Amino acid sequence: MNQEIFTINNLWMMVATILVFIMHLGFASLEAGLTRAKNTVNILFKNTIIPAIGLLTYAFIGFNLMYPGDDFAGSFIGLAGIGITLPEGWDTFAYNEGYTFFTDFIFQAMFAATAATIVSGAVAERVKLGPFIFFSILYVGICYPIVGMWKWGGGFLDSMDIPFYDFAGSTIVHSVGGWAALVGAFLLGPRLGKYTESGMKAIPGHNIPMATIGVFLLWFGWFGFNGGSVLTADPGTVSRVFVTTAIAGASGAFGALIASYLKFKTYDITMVLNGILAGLVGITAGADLMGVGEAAIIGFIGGTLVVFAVVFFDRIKIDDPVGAISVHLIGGIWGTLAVGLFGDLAGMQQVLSQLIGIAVVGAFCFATSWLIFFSMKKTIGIRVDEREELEGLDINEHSMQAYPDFASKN
Amino acid sequence: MNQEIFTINNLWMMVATILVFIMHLGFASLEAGLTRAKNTVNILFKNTIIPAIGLLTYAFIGFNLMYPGDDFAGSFIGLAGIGITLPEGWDTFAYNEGYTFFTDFIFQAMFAATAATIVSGAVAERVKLGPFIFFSILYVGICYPIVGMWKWGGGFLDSMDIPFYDFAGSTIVHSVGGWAALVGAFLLGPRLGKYTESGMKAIPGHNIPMATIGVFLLWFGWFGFNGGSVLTADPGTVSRVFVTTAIAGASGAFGALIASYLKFKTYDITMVLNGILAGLVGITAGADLMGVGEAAIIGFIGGTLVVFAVVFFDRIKIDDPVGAISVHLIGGIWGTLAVGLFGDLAGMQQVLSQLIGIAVVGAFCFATSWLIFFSMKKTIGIRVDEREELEGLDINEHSMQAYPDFASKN
Amino acid sequence: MNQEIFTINNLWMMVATILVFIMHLGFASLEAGLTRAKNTVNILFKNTIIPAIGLLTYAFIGFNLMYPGDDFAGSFIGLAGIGITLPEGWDTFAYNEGYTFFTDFIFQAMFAATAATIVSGAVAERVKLGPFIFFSILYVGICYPIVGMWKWGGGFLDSMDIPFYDFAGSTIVHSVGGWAALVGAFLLGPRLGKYTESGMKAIPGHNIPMATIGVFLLWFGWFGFNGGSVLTADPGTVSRVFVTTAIAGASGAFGALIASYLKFKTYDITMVLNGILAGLVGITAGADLMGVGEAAIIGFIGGTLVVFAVVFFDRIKIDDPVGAISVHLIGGIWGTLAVGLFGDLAGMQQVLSQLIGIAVVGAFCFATSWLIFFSMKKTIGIRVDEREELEGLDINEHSMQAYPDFASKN
Amino acid sequence: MKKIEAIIRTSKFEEIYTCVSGLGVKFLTFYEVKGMGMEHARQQTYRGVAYEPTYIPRTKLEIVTVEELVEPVIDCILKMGKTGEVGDGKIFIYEALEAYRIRNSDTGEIAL
Amino acid sequence: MKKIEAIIRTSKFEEIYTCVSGLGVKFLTFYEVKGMGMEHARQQTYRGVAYEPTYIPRTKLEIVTVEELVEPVIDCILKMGKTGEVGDGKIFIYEALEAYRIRNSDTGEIAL
Amino acid sequence: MKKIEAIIRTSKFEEIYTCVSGLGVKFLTFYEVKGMGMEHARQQTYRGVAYEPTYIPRTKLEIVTVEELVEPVIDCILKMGKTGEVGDGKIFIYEALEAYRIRNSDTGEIAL
Ligand SMILES: Nc1ncnc2c1ncn2[C@@H]1O[C@H](COP(=O)(O)OP(=O)(O)O)[C@@H](O)[C@H]1O
Ligand SMILES: Nc1ncnc2c1ncn2[C@@H]1O[C@H](COP(=O)(O)OP(=O)(O)O)[C@@H](O)[C@H]1O
Ligand SMILES: Nc1ncnc2c1ncn2[C@@H]1O[C@H](COP(=O)(O)OP(=O)(O)O)[C@@H](O)[C@H]1O
Repeated sequence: MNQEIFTINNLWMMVATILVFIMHLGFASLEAGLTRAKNTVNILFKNTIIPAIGLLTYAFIGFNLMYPGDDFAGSFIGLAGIGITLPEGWDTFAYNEGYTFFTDFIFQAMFAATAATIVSGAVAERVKLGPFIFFSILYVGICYPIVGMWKWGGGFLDSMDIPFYDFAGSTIVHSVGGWAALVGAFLLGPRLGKYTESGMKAIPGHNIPMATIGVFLLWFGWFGFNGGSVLTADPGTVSRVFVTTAIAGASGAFGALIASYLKFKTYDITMVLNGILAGLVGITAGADLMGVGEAAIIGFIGGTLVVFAVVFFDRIKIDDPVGAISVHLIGGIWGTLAVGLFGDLAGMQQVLSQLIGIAVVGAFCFATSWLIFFSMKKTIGIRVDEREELEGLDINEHSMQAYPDFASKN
Repeated sequence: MNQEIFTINNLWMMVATILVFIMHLGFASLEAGLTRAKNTVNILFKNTIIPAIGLLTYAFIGFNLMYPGDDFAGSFIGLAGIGITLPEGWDTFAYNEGYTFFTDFIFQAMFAATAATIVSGAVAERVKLGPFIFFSILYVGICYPIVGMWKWGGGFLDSMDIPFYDFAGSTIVHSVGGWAALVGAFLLGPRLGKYTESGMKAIPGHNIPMATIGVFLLWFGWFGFNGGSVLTADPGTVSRVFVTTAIAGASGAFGALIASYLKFKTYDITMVLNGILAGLVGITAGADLMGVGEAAIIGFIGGTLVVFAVVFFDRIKIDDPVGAISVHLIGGIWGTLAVGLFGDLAGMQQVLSQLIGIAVVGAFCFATSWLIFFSMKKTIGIRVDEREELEGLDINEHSMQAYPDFASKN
Repeated sequence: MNQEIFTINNLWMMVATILVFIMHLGFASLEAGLTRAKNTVNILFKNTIIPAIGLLTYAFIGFNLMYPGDDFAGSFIGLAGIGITLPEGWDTFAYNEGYTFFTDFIFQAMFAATAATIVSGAVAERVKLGPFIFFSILYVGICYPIVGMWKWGGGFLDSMDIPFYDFAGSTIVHSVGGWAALVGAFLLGPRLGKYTESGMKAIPGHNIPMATIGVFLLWFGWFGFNGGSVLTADPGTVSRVFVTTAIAGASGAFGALIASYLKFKTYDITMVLNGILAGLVGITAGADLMGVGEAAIIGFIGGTLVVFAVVFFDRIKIDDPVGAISVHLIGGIWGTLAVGLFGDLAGMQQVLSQLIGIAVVGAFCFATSWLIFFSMKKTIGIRVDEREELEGLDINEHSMQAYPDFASKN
Repeated sequence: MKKIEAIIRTSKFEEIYTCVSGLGVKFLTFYEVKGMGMEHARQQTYRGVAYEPTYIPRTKLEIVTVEELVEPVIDCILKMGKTGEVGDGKIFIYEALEAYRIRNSDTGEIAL
Repeated sequence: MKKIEAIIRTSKFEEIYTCVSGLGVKFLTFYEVKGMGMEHARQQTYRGVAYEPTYIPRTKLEIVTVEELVEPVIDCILKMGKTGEVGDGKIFIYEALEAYRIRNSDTGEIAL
Repeated sequence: MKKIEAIIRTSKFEEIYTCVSGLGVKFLTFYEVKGMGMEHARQQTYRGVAYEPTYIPRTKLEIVTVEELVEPVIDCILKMGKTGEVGDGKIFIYEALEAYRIRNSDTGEIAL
């Protein structure tokens, strides 16, 4: 180890941090684009405030919960303290060969908010703003770091004989968000008019260009999300991760294109966009383990799965306006499993460990998010009233419109 | 110093350059989003041509005005020559350990245009295109570099016993733009129908998603704006700057959220967006001096200030469609002062130096921008005529519409 | 050579890769913005699927066609194999001092798709989706890499006594796309109602903000496109390329601004946007050979040319909705020639080599794209029927709308 | 032949349409209009400035039909369009002299 | 003085306008309306759910003109507006009592 | 009971509205229409091609009111809507047979 390599590694980690940051704009654009114009200010508001929440709560407690230090190795929960305190030699490779303490913190902090952003898409167009913000604070500030600690903080998932493997967070990040998205969408119930006696109604997203911008920005940021998870600038590993990430996204697009065309006989761009994301979520757990061919297969299956998942959740009347559950939960589970099926770690043993990880994380996230949402539902309420939903959340929660100069179609 | 570190430093400075570049798209989107659809082509036109002006004038004269060299140390103005001439060993660490001459130039050039971009928001929806472009050329080409030289070029502000401190330009960049924004908005007068006998009218921005995209891109670019101002890739300093920048933006969002909710009883996303920017402008002067807590306080106060500032300027009938004066001038002054109140340099002496810097820069920018705008006002005129303003600048100055396929509401 | 420098170089190449990736969003936004709302889903769909096609075909065969290895030095075509196989020491500077094998592949793969993206703009609003996708697969997967091999793969253009010079692809990338754009637009014929007995009709783009976002993102990505083409992080060369790239774009804006104002007496932002791109395309071939002044001249002429080119192609009734032919073909030819007229290689001999390169590449691309488009035209057909074109491709090819909530003007 | 014009709450359109089509009114035309009346629009706020759109978006319904159907159609609208709140809207009746079906130049009541 | 209202296919507006202006009808007003009728809108699909916009976008034409021109104008619309397909639309005729030109307060037929 | 339809310059709406409401006309309906007439739209240019939108955006005003108010309302519109330039628009008067208030089924003049 030397100062040069340390500086390079740290530089890459900082660049990766910025790339993960811009993913929040990706989520904001995608979710705004796939919902209705009358709820656009609301969804943008949520996606703007969530990263702020993530950064602040992570500084206050999240980071210490997620990386409590070796004393808590193998355990379920730990806490290193409150707030940010600089350790000895925080800015030298004595701290870590890949990054300074501050780089470490900020890179992780950018990840944190992601979990809540995923949820905001699934509960869009009907959730009350206040309760959702409250949920986000708890979920990002406490639930996410606890789960993260289990694996990345050296917790019990990391110290199994055959450790659970999740390179950049198919489970630790995406499923964590996906489970809460599932719970939230279920407890809220569908948007008015989505499932009627006369059958299911389509509620088209109002701005496809924004949705497209969102997915490209997410893909763009994903190179930092996965590439940064190498935690150094090691040429071989990072470039391998770049290739698997790019290929999985591309084949995810084709998986969804083919599946949706066969199923619906139409070229549905929103499915292709979801497919790209599902491919990316899918490769996230094993981005450093796969070859080009394996990445292509994982992405393709991820993209295919998302189409069936969207249809499935609609069938069971769980209304997810942007497909967040299909992309992040289903895609995340698939990607986590794929580590046992393909690539350097493939093996029955590994599949088992992966299943354990999926299960415990699922149980914990389902339980905690249910607890938070359900207790709010029974008290302050989590859903806007009917009139507000019909008129739109923008005018009611924000007394504002997203597009005051444009005439609306209906 | 060695070639490796030099190459790393230079790489980071180049990446930072690109990040600052994209801030111009951030400004373009934000300003377009917070103004009306009928003036969108005009505001985009200005924000597209300004970076071009900045790059060209800076190459022609700006860079030489801002960095005239040691002969002019401690002075008020200097000029190294005209155009770009490569010094001996421009591409080695003999020139500078952090960057080559070309990197130095292009990083600084990207900063230059910012000053004018800030103004374009405040004078939006009523300023004549020609005169504004003329102003931009003079202000970016001459006024900005002169002020910059005072501090960053080794001028008198830098050689005071207790030097004025402005890490990345709360005053040198943002206030410089802010002062001209104030003068421009004042000399132009408010938009028609903004302040009537029957009281103040709201003129809602036409595209909140664009405004949101703009602020995220600005935040994104700010990591290069502040991070690049370290002028090397030093792991400790740059990562520290990343953290303070991120935290200040986040707490700025909360400052504005809370202040605006208490004041207006509504969740106004445009205020939250302004708050993020005010937090970022606020931390800019001392991004390398603060800890996490201090950054949070500075950002929070910045975000709070912007809400009151917006109300204040409305009260005194200075019409600033996008809040540029509140964000960049008020935020810039606050951030510059904060260097004396918090962090490594805190102290009464420093406060004094900061006040001196704020004052002289303010006096100079106010005077020069007044001179330019006022003389144009008295001659060619700076404001479009009433009919043009009512019909919109797009159709009149550009004989074009931004959204020809969409029906307008009124 | 040492591990440190290798790691730095590779890091820059990876960052450049991401920057080139985001150019695809730039193209998507620009093309969507300059066409009509009723065809927006279609153009976004094409621009989303093209990068996916590019990445997958390039992995399958493109890379091996473009870099067949030394055995094929000086020849017209070669093939190293099928799919991606890692060479010995692929992740060390034994492979290349600038990048690992995977970095090499992914950087090149991101370039590949560009060629087809250029075409999609010129054939927009009337081409059938299926045939266009089929064309893209063939053109990106086979035609582009063959041409690329001629120069960058060590083919015959590279082994002339005075080798043809094309630093980052004015000809190899942009003209390759431009020629196919010309053929496609010609074989399709103009959009209905574009050229009528009563003269030429304007068909305004529906979303100028999107077009502006697109061009800024392209410029942003261009720093990776040109800067990455240095193939190392060499401080001097890369920073020089940054400066020439920035200056050429800026002066391209002014070239177009002045030319279009003189010609049309109006400030047409779409021309300024095209001018920026023409300036960038123009500098691409010699970005590492020019000084600041030369870059300014090349960019300015490029920006001026594009205005006359747009008018010219309209006059000969070749309907190019976004100006892709003018920007990429005319701009590409100009930039390639400029290498012989300005900068380090200027000279009659070089002009000759450049002309040879332009000619052979032109002949090949014209022929192959004609072959593909024409044979499809005679069989499956390449143009949607009249009713579909009038109603819009979105509703017909995708049974979807891009903006279902907005009332349309007509 | 009469023309029935009704200014209704946009939210009530569905119900009214179902009702009138139940009467055998197969054709109608409607569009968005802006109303000034007793009802006031919800207040909005932008950057601290409260304001109230002067008008209320409403839907205008046009049905040209035969005498016999006028009463029933009016009843539909009165019944289905009513909330009892200010803002329910109005119905106006006019005389229509003639009608033509463009498709086949039918005229008179069969053209309705 | 009569008022001619026609609900036509938006795509037919140009031809109809050329025809009526040929008759010397210099003035007319038109706007987008939504129609419910025999014709059904093209089906759309979003994320696997097929749906059909309930209405069809159409253009409504309003021409107030003198008796002599009523017939010719109707003929124009019937001729030019026709495709023979369901969805061609309708024409309705009403009595207009008076007309004023705001510019100069002209009233009566010269105001048309 | 009469129906007053006026096609006015959108920019004149405010003044006209203030004037008629001064007369005690509490209700009116208006919407955007497109006009073809003497006035020509401002020319636009796109990528070197000049073009002129064929129509002019205008506002259409509808007021159904009692006989006594017809004259005064017309005067308001003629006075306030006038610029003297081509393009000021027109006013048309029609007979209205009946009116209903949906809220409470009032009919006749009290329903206006
Ligand atoms: N006399 C009228 N002429 C034209 N439009 C009218 C008239 N009366 C009512 N309207 C329209 O009907 C809408 C509903 O009126 P409203 O405020 O509901 O009165 P009400 O007290 O009867 O509910 C108004 O906004 C206006 O658009
Ligand atoms: N009686 C009516 N009252 C109001 N609008 C009508 C009436 N008849 C037809 N229309 C309008 O004309 C449009 C065209 O009707 P259409 O479906 O073409 O019937 P047709 O079978 O005569 O072609 C309808 O969508 C509707 O908007
Ligand atoms: N006879 C008419 N029938 C329908 N609309 C009319 C008629 N006359 C005028 N208009 C409408 O009024 C608008 C104003 O007409 P305008 O060009 O101002 O004529 P003038 O010469 O009276 O000012 C026209 O654009 C058209 O929309």
